[in-house]
Amino acid sequence: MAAVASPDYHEIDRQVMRTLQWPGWRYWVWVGALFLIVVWGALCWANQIYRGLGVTGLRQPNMWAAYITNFVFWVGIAHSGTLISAILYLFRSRWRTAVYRLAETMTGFAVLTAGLFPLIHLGRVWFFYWLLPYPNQRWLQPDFRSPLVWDAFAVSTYLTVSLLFLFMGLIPDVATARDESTGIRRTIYNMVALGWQGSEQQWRHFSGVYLLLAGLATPLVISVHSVVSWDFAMAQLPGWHSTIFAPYFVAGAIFSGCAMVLTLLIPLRKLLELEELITPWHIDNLARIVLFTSLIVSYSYVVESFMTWYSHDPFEMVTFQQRYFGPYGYLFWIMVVCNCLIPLALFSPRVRRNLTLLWVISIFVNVGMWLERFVIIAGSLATNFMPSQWGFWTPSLTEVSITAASFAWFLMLFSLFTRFLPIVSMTELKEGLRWLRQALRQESAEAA
Amino acid sequence: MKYGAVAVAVLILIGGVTTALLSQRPWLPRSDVVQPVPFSHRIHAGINRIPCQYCHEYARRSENSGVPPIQRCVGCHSSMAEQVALQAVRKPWIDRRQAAFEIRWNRVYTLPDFVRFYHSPHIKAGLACQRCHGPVETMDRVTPVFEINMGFCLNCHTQRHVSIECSTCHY
Amino acid sequence: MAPEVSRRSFLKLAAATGAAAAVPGCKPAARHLIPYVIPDENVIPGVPSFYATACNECPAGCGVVARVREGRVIKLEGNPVDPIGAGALCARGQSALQGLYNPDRLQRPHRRGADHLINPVQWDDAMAQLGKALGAAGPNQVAFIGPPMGPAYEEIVARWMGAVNSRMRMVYAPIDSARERNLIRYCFGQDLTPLYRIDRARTLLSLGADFLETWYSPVELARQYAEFRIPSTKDGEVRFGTAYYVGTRMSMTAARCDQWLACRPQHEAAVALAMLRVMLDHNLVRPPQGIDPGAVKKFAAAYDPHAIADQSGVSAGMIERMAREFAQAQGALALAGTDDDAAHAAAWMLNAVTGNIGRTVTFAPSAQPPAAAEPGAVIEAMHQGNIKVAVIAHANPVFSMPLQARFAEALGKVPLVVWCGGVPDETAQYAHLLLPINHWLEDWGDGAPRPGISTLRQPTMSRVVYSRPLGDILLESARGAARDRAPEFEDTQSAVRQVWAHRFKNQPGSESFDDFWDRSLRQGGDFRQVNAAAAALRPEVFAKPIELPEAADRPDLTLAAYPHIYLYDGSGADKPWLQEIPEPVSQIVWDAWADIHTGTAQRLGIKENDIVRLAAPGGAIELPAHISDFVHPEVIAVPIGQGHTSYGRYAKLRGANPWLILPPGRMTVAIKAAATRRSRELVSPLYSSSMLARPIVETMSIAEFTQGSKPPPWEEPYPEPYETYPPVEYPVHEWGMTIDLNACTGCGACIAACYAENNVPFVGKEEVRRGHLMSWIRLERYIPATADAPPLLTMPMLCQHCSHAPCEPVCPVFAAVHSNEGLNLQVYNRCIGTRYCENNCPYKVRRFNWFKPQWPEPLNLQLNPDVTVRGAGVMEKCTFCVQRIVAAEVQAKLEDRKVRDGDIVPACAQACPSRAITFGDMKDKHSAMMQRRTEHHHRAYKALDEPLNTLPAITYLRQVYRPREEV
Amino acid sequence: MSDPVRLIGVFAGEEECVAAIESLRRAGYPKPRVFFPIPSEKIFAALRLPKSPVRVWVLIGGITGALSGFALTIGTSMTWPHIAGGKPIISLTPYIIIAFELMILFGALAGIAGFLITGGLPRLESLTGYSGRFSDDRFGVLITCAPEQSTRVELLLKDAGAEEVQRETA
Repeated sequence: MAAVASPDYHEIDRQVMRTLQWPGWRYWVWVGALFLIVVWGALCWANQIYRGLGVTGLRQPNMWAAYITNFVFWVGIAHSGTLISAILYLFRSRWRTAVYRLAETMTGFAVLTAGLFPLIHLGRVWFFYWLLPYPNQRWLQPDFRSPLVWDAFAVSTYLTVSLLFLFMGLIPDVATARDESTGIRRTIYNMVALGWQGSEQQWRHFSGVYLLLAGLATPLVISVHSVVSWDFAMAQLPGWHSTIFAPYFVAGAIFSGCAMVLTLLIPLRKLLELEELITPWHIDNLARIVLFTSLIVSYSYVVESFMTWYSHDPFEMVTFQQRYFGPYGYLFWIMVVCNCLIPLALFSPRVRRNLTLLWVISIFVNVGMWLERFVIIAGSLATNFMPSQWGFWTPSLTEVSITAASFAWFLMLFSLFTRFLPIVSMTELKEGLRWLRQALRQESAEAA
Repeated sequence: MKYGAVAVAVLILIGGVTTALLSQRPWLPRSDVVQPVPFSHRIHAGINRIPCQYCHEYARRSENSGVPPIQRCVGCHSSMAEQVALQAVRKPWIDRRQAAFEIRWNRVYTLPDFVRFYHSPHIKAGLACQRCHGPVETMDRVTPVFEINMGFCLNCHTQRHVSIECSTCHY
Repeated sequence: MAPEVSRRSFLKLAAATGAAAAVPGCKPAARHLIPYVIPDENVIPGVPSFYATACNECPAGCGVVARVREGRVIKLEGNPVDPIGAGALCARGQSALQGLYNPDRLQRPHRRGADHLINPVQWDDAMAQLGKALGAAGPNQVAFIGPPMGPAYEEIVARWMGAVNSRMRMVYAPIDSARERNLIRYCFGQDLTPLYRIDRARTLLSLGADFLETWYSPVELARQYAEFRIPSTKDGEVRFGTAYYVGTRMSMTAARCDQWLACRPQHEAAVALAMLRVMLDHNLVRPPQGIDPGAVKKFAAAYDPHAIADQSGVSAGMIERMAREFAQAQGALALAGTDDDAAHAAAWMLNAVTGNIGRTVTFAPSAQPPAAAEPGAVIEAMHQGNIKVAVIAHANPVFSMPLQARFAEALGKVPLVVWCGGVPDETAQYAHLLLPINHWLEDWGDGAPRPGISTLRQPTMSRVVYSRPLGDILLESARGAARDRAPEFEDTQSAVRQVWAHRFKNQPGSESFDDFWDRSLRQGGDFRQVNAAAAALRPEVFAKPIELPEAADRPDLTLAAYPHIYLYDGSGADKPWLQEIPEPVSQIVWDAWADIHTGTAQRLGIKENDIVRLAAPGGAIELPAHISDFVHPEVIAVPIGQGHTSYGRYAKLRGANPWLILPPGRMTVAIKAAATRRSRELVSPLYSSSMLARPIVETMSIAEFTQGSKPPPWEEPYPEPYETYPPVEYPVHEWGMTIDLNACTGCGACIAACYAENNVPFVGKEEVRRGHLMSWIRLERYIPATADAPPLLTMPMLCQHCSHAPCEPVCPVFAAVHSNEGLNLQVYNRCIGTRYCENNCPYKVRRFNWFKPQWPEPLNLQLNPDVTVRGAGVMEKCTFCVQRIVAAEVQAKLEDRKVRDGDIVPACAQACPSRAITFGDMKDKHSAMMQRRTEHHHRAYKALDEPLNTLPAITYLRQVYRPREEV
Repeated sequence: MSDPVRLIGVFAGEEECVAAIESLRRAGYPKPRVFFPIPSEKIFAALRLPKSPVRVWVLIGGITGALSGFALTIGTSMTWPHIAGGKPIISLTPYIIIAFELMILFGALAGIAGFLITGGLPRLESLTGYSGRFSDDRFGVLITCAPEQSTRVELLLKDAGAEEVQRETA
């Protein structure tokens, strides 16, 4: 490893630009394989539309299961991106610069993936636009009292704003890439960068709007996952109807999102040889967030259970008893292990510095957070008010395929991004060069 | 720029096809309907002033207005052997085997399966047939005048303070 | 005015004129309008016509009104004029439509070729073959096998038998009342028809009689039972009938009684006789005139309650308690329904000794049964090869006769077997000539279910397949066989009319026959009061002791077969509604099972769904085990009705057929049971049998009822709901429903009616297993947690039409929305299928269309054109039959009046045999529905309303019960 | 009078660039055009640039969004009042959520629009004096002056620390 303890602006550019070289065959095999999985998922969806939702494992009373779990999971994944890019930007956090682009990209694609699931789960997807207000001869508009309409507004706003935010940040970087490229690439990059040239007027408006977008994205991100949680909290189903859902879901979202950033970042750093730009210091900071949010999430589990016990509501009591010890009980305990126990290892600095271990932990957290949503959504539905109508969902091939395809779709988009657009923000790294140098010095000192 | 032109052309094409398909909305009254018998409402209802319900006799009693039975035609056209145009009516009258010479009128007005429409209360309310069907008495070939969609129904129901509950029409 | 069949055939094509032709999914609406040549002045397209006729699905023979739209029957309802059904119709009656439109009905005559396959033939050929064979047959070489078919048809058959010079008429119905008739003859010395009046009794004892399901006349008895069981307070005295069920398994009927007393098989009689002894020992009764107390005492002395308690399993204390209550009640009634003669005799003794003959049961002289040969003799003649032609109609003896009777073998020796029926069944497999005959809804006919009641059947629509009336086949074949002796009837219609004309001659009155005929057609029959016949128990009955089973002869395990409430004798198995409605007690669909007691199952090492082999001397059957405590430990109970090897796609290859291994004429047999290593999942749409102490099915002990209050079910009652918003105002109507859980028997007639009325699709066993059952109304069934509770908790659960409907505000597109008449609407065409509404529905009554619904042709002809057929991807649920509400409102508008109470009757309320469901306007305090709520306000509650404040429009009336005391 | 001359001073760092701007200003030259690879508050300060007007765009967008959110929800509810779950026809609480989301959406869109319009983006041709280096690691200060002043300006730039000064005729 070529230890450059003190990279300069050009070195940063050089290292990042290296990732934009035309990828090799391994990359295309990877992307091609992902694409095939996406095509398979699309076929499954087409079959589901043609034949009806009966091809899924959905049943009375599990009207929602894997699809909505995937939706909440992906929306949650998205949140850490906005946290890192917008909230930490507002806090002027020093370590965000190296990872924020990756996190933000993840946000954009995760929302894109999440946004598919409300459509996939619809019985009559061809009428999805009835969820949105538009003038029509029927005089009919959506019911703005319905949490699903809030969802439609929140998620589409979130998708728009996070993509705009991602795009804004990209402009100066793509301009850099343009200036390093020739031919058609140069033309395309120039179009993407809108002809950006970094004059003082451009920078002035850029800085102004970037700050304001960060300011807008911060309440937005909190509102979006709150709205998503209200899909459940607004229902009176035991296990759903709870006032703590909004903060609990937001914390869980950041928890799973940061874990997903780690999942993506650790191999990517290696594959794209970005070790000098994304240092263990950055990763350590991410791991701390994972740990912190894990504690919040664990606390939420305790509070949720405590409130149930304290209220002595007979319906809630049964639902929670079933959640722990019912047919889905094993999923709950796997979730507790993944979300509450395993992340405790992050208290150890050595674990936080051990990238392999960290990566494995992040996978566990991802699994755990998927299960958390599943346990809440399907588990609560399964143990509803009518004991005669209880029922337990089991996945069908369609649902497994579409879930797998959603991961493939996300990874495919993400992989394409990494090799055609700068996955690390050169501009911001340059801006925070001081801190990067400090981190590198610290690392080489530790290594020594 | 060449690519741009192609892209614009493709977009226009897609847009055009979509519009064309949507404009075919099969659930709407059709204006291109040609009937097997050259029956003229203008002559019957207009010139001869035959009341609508003389032929569409079920309108005041049923959800359907009904198409007149052949007996009703024959009632007036007692000697029709010489008229070429009336052969289609005469044949089923003479040969009453089912389906032998049945007249297959083409529907002009159709409603989707999920819309329930009763003619009877509308007649009871004193609405003229023309309110929805247009001045049929001036038409040789019936073509729809109004696009009978939900907004059309709602307009009239609201003006007349009739229920616009969903269950009035959909169940 | 009697409609003529020929004229109605014009209507067949007119279906297209229905503006709202109900075609599923996205098929384009009918494109053409085809005019009538000559309009039928009785038919207005778009307006239903009603034809009265009589049900033929079981011997009870309830009156039926067929609702006909554009020439096809779309719904059967009870005939309110008919004294038996009194306007109600059970699930089996409702489902007759699916027999009419069954996709597997034989389409045209078929002949079996040399290759054993059947090929279509022309009617003329088939009739010629039959006529020739009949002509060639010698005296007594022609057999006719079929159930009793009503006076007119019996007359046709008798004359046909005369024409072919044979006396081999075998009257055969798998479930008949022969034992009842014989025992009445034995006890009373004459042929009498009993008329039970449960409503006049205060104590009821059933010795294995499932009178709410399949015994005698279930609709009528359910109506009486509701009257008997609905508690009332009059002059400070609480009236609430006491009912005991002594039997080997807890049937649905047993579950509606105060107690089910598990009794060792064949010991029901012993229990009844022990009760008799207790009554006499304690001088609880004074036998009425004509019965010598001494003789009775002497007779009863042999039945020691304690000894019998040991043998039967019913405790002596319980016997004594029942005896006291039975003897002291102002009106008591004992019913026997087992295959044990002794039980029937014992029941009559109890009724007679307590003086209840003439009070809770009266008699009328029986009509002359049709002249018939001994079944055994006919079978023997077939075995001997003495029968050359056998005509089998409306019967499936190959399926329902025991293997021991060797019927199939005998049938194989008949050179020409002519099968006449609808869906080819097991018997049709042995037929050489298969003739499709008209369904009873397509045919003329009549019935005399009991003295004074003559029902008249008329065709309600033109035929669905190329079938002919059975009568026409018989008459024509007789003409072909013997021109000289041919009956003078022209066809079935004139035969019925002549038979009725003949009977009319003997009746007093000034009416002309034409008027009488028209009136009978309009009413669906001729109903008259008949004077009760005097009947007294023969003294000889007490002279001969009734033998009780010896303990030594007692088998380890007994198979007790019972007719499935829906499949009956097996004839219901081809109807998907009957297969799909869960059996009320087990809640199992589309299958047969073996009810095994928990302890027995443990002993045999059997788990739920394990296939058990039940071996009897006559053969063996294999069935999955259903383990419960609802059966006596020494009994394995098996429903009759499944196990068809033929009989259409819906019946074929499901479960096993216990008829085959039963001894002739019996419903029980000693068996050996063994586990096999295989299993098959029994499918039920029900997950938990425990109510978890939730306020769903609420009950009230008789003590609480007497006090007029009930403590809340919660330890700490929920606070009064705090209303954030002002209540919704309903300007004109606010529709609501009252359901009396004391009246509800759980019979499922409402479910079948709902399937028929609302185009609810059936989905099949696999889809039910996958949680995709579509029925809009279901029976909640819970096993109570405490011994102090009714044996089984049941309630019909349907959309509650909550005023604070949780489903509505979560729908993003207003597909679930409230009407200003208090209805919770589901707008199918607006629904995009988020399914959020069902998630938020505490009652879980919404159903999602997982697939596009399928009705194989011609089942789709039954679809109600007034109800949209829902496509895949939309939610649906009970609408309170909004199509009937709108129709009534339109009708009221046309007549310039307001909607009156009673104008609107939803299908479930219409069908309910026990009249448990009442519908009406909650804003009209005088409506029958509100009256019922007011009258029974102590019992009124709304399901789950207290914890959730959903304000349902359905008020249930709590089930009052007598605590089961350990005696 | 001869053609004016464009001088582009290339700097390696932010401080030098700021120093050059400051000295140009002190010398009374008009504001130069500056190209730089990172957003720099110091350069904005040196150029005495006012705050970007996009703030106003965002504010107006946000207010419009919130108002249209309420207008949409209340308006559509009143067009056809449907009863749902016994809730009031105009349920303000949930409408706040819609208004909030629309406020964010409109604010963000207006901000981007403001950025594009005020920043003159997208632009097709290059700004005068731009060079690829300025998006990499160099800072550029472009000043147009009369030929006779060019030597002085060049010196001034060099003094501030310019690595090189390019000179071209406008």
